[in-house]
Amino acid sequence: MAETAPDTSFTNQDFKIIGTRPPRPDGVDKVTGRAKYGADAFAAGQLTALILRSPHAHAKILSIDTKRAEKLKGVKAVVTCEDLPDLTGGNRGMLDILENCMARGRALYDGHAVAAVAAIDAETAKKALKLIKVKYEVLPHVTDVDEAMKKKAPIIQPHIRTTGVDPKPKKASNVAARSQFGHGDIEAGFAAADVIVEESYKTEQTHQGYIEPHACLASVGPDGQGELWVTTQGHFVFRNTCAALLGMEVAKLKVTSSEIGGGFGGKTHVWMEPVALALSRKANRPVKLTMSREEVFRASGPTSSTSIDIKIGATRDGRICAASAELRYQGGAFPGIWGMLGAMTTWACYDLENCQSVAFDVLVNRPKSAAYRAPSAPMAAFAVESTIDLVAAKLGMDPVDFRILNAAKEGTRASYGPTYGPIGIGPTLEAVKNHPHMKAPLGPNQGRGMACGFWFNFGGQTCTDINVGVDGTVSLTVGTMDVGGSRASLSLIAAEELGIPYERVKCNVADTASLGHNDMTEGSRGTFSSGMATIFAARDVVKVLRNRAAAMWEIDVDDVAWEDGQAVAKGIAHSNLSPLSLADIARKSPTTGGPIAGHNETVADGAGVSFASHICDVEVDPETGATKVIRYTVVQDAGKAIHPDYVEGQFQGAAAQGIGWALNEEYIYGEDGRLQNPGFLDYRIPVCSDLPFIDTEILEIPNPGHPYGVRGVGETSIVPPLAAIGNAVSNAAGVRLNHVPMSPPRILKAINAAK
Amino acid sequence: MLEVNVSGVLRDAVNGAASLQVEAATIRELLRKLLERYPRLNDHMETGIAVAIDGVIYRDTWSEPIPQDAEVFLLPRLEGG
Amino acid sequence: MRYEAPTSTKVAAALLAKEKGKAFVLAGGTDLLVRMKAGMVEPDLVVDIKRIPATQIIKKSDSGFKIGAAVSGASMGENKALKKAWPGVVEAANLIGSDQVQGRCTMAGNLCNASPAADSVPALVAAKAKAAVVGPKGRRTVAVEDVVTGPGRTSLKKGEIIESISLPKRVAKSGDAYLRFIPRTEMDIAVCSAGVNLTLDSKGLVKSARVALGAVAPTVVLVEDAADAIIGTKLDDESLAALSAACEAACSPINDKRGTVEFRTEVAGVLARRAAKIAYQRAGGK
Amino acid sequence: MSGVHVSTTVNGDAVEFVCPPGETLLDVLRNRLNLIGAKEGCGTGDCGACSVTVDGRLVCSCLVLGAEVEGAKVGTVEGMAEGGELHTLQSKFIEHAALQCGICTPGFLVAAKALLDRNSDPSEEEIRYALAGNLCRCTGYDKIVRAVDAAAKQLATDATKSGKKSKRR
Repeated sequence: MAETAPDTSFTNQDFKIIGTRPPRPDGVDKVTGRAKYGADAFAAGQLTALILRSPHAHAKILSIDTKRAEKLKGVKAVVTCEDLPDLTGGNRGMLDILENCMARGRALYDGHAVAAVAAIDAETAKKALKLIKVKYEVLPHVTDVDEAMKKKAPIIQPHIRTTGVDPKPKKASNVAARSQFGHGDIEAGFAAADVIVEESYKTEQTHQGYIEPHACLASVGPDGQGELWVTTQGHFVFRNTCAALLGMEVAKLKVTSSEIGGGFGGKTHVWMEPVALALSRKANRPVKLTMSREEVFRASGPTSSTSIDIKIGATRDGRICAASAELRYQGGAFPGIWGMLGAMTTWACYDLENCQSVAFDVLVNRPKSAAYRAPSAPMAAFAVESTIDLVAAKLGMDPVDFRILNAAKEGTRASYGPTYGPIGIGPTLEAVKNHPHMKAPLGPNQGRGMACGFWFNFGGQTCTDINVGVDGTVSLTVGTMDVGGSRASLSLIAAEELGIPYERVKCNVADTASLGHNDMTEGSRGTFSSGMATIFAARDVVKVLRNRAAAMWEIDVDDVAWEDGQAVAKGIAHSNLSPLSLADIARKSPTTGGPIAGHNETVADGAGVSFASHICDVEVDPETGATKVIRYTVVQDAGKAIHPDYVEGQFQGAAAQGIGWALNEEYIYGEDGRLQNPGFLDYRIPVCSDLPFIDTEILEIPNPGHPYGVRGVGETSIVPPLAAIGNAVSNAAGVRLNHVPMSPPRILKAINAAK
Repeated sequence: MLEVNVSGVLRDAVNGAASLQVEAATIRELLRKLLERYPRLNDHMETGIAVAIDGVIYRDTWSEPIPQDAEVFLLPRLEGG
Repeated sequence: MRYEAPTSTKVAAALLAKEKGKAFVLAGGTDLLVRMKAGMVEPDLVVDIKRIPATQIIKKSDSGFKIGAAVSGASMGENKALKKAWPGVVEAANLIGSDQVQGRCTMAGNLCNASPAADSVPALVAAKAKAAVVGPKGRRTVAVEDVVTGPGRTSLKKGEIIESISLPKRVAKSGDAYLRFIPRTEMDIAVCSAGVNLTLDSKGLVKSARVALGAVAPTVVLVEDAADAIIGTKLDDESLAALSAACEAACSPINDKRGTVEFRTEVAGVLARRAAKIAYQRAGGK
Repeated sequence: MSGVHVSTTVNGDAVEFVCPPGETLLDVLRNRLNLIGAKEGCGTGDCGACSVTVDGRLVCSCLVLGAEVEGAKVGTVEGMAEGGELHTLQSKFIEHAALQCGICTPGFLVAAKALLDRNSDPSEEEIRYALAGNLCRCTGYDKIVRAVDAAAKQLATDATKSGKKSKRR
């Protein structure tokens, strides 16, 4: 252990290998089909589990008869909520998680789990599900966010009283919370405005759309010990949650994260793992539980659908003098913080004297909303950035210049409160302004749009080990799941710190029994926080290496320096001593004190904030409303790009998700409150032929809170595309769409209306 | 004496105050004193609370010292993707 | 469930005829297996017809082309003679699903699945294609438009199988084309579609035409008024507008997750016009 | 329910298995033959993660019954590398960072190989349409298209160098 706190100061050093693009350590496993994901584990004697789900959007569960299913040959366990008693001790948030995993007397959305079976094979489990008889009393339902706020709407959670309003309401409501952010004097601001634009927007619900469905293999014995193999963004958090919900001891539940086949926030929440553990406990056999794609759509967590009002006032000289927003976000059948997050991000790109955002978090009969990449920010940005273009047009200003004039900068008070340090919104806008893309000619029916986006970065609890092998190779053990190449980036950091080649480092993600707690890979924190812990662990190793070199040389450790990846003896007295490499020292480690290792346990606070600006060209078929993205450019601040390939990959992937959201993706509910498109056929994520190459420009405005200046890069670029495309469609087709997705029927309708 | 700005939903727990005066040298001391004064903050502490000191957001580093002239914001805990 | 893979159509028909439970024909399986996965169907018997030689061949003769019921979209795309004679039919078949689906899907399956949005059917109807049906009582030939009677329903009787689909002999100065609208560039089910097949006279005027629309009614609609609108013309703007109007008038679609009544109606007219132009050009019209 | 006995060839190896008549080839590969490279992303032929070849034709193995491959030649991602050497597509995917989470990668590789086997010099548009049946949610397809393009060029260069003998690398 380091006796003193590690040096967290930003050291703008000259890097040797940070910023290079070596092959990722898990590459060969993944191109040969060897890599093991959630559904790829098998245990001796494993059972196959299936979940019975509510066909109703809202219903009272009068009874569940499982007797016939239990008697079916080959069925080893059937569970309902009775097998998952409430052990949460009054913690409503935990109870919500439990109730979402398995309905407790009421079904709150189409797809809500009601019972589960484990059987010797899938066929038997399927038969058993059909033998479970559930009696429902169907209740009125509501799936639209605006409808759910109306006085006469069916109440989804009778215990909910709106927080954030005065006086505190006595009656139940679907509005879980009202939250407000902002500063200045809004009314005075609007009074001073020369132009005011007011618009209302709607965005439909989208899903993260990871290609790997949720899957786990659970095993619990009568001794209270258990193991869980699961696809997750945070196995340590899953362990704590599952242990608490099942009454297990944290240390006795070992959770191993499989390779993760995409998460984007959707795998930060438990959806079914406690059910698998309960089945395994009851059957005393390993249980494999895998969601079908349909279940993923119906019963994991998409992001909110929203309804947003925006009002912006500006003076003739192009300054925004007042900005206000009301945001209504649905969180599914349980209270969430999604509206609040939307409100915090609404005005974050701009330097505003008077701004306000008021958010309502609303319950509806839909699945529990989950985080989706920069959660809640894209919808708010769609509304704001569309309106910004309208204001610029009204002022007769270029939309980029207008944004540059109003952009937040170091010292700006953020709309969510604190004052910004060095930030990248201005530089991304300048880069957009000067980008060749902005000057490229456009053809008929083509239009160009741009938009900005903001997102926070997180730090959090992190723990990293480095162990030096006797041959001088280095094993780096981290606890943050690798969702997009972070093992390559972290290996680069370890190699940089230790002064050894990248190829000498192997990065592994440890299970929960092998390393201290790590928060999830969320909030763009993977490379930021594990990177920070890796730096400190490596510096811890260097301390040990210096000691061992001193022992080998039989000199005082103060006379040993670590320079360029080797121990150097200082002073004329030791000039006869040749430097020792890490490998030299490692080879002798058995006789100089045993294994060489370094550790770091930290709370990686000090995360920066992140900005991106995007440019987009579209072509709209005026006769069908079909929109094709023909060129796309992402400019984002990365702080410092550790492995530029994977930074670009994050930018491109986020932009593609935003494009899908903008144009075609949406949850479609029927009158009956049932999801009509729970599959990749009609939930239309972009396919390869839908997209152009997505050009990227990485800016590096160092984050002073990280030793290398790193900012999280994973999320921000999903924020601008909705508005960038909306603005481009507006310029191509002469119609502005205030409803996302801008699907062909909506665009054609707007074109016809404008005729 | 620190001036602590309170954001969004947290205001509900501090009787609607937009800012508070607190004598504290670290985040831990700040949160302890706020909790003594406003027990309803406990709900937020359970789910998580963040403190921004001069624009840098701290979620769990409760030992972080707070300069007396610092800009301090009490923020709700965020979730990311 | 039982799986059978007979080697003659007769045996296949007999197996289906005598099955007391639910029996299904398996050709490409790209619809059947999806429905089995979703639990929409639970077959007692599946009869795989791919081992029947007659279902696997594309045969060119004096009377036209015969395309076996198990011939995949990909195989059709690789047959140069067929592509040259009936480019519209082939492109319609090739629009069904991805390359992966193309490796399996068949026009006969597309027809028997009886979806109003089936891609190959409007092109087949426009082409005046016929299905060779084999059943316990022997063979019969059915016009393609008479096979489908409603969404998910066909006129095939118990034990009857489509063995092949025939396209008529191509006369000179003919062309066909098929267009569909989908929100993405690939992988979607048609929101609406149009197939046009026409023949020109020596002066380049449209001599005969067939226009068929998909996904705008319970079954594919053959729009005679639309054909009449372009017969005797060189597809001038006025006749094309009349064709679009006739198509719109023939639409009776539904609102669903894939499109609205208004959208389907309007775009069907647009697609028919565009398909007619392509067919005209392919027929050598200028 | 009685099983169907099937003799087939997978990646050049003779294989026999017994499966229920309704079981898909995907489940056979994964659960009976321990070939986990093909993934189930949807089970309905919409994502391509389960792509394999049957008698040289690219298919979704979730839309093929195990019983159907009697006497056929099945190819999976596990058969792409020969001995210790990766297929050019595999090495180009790594080199171009064409994968993030990697769940779709086996399907993309099998589909891309099917493309290059029939078209050794595809345009960007041809690559994009040939891979439209494979969903990727991480990359925006950018680096995947570049990797396939680079592999095609590399394969062409290698073919020129070694004459017409070696078709593969």
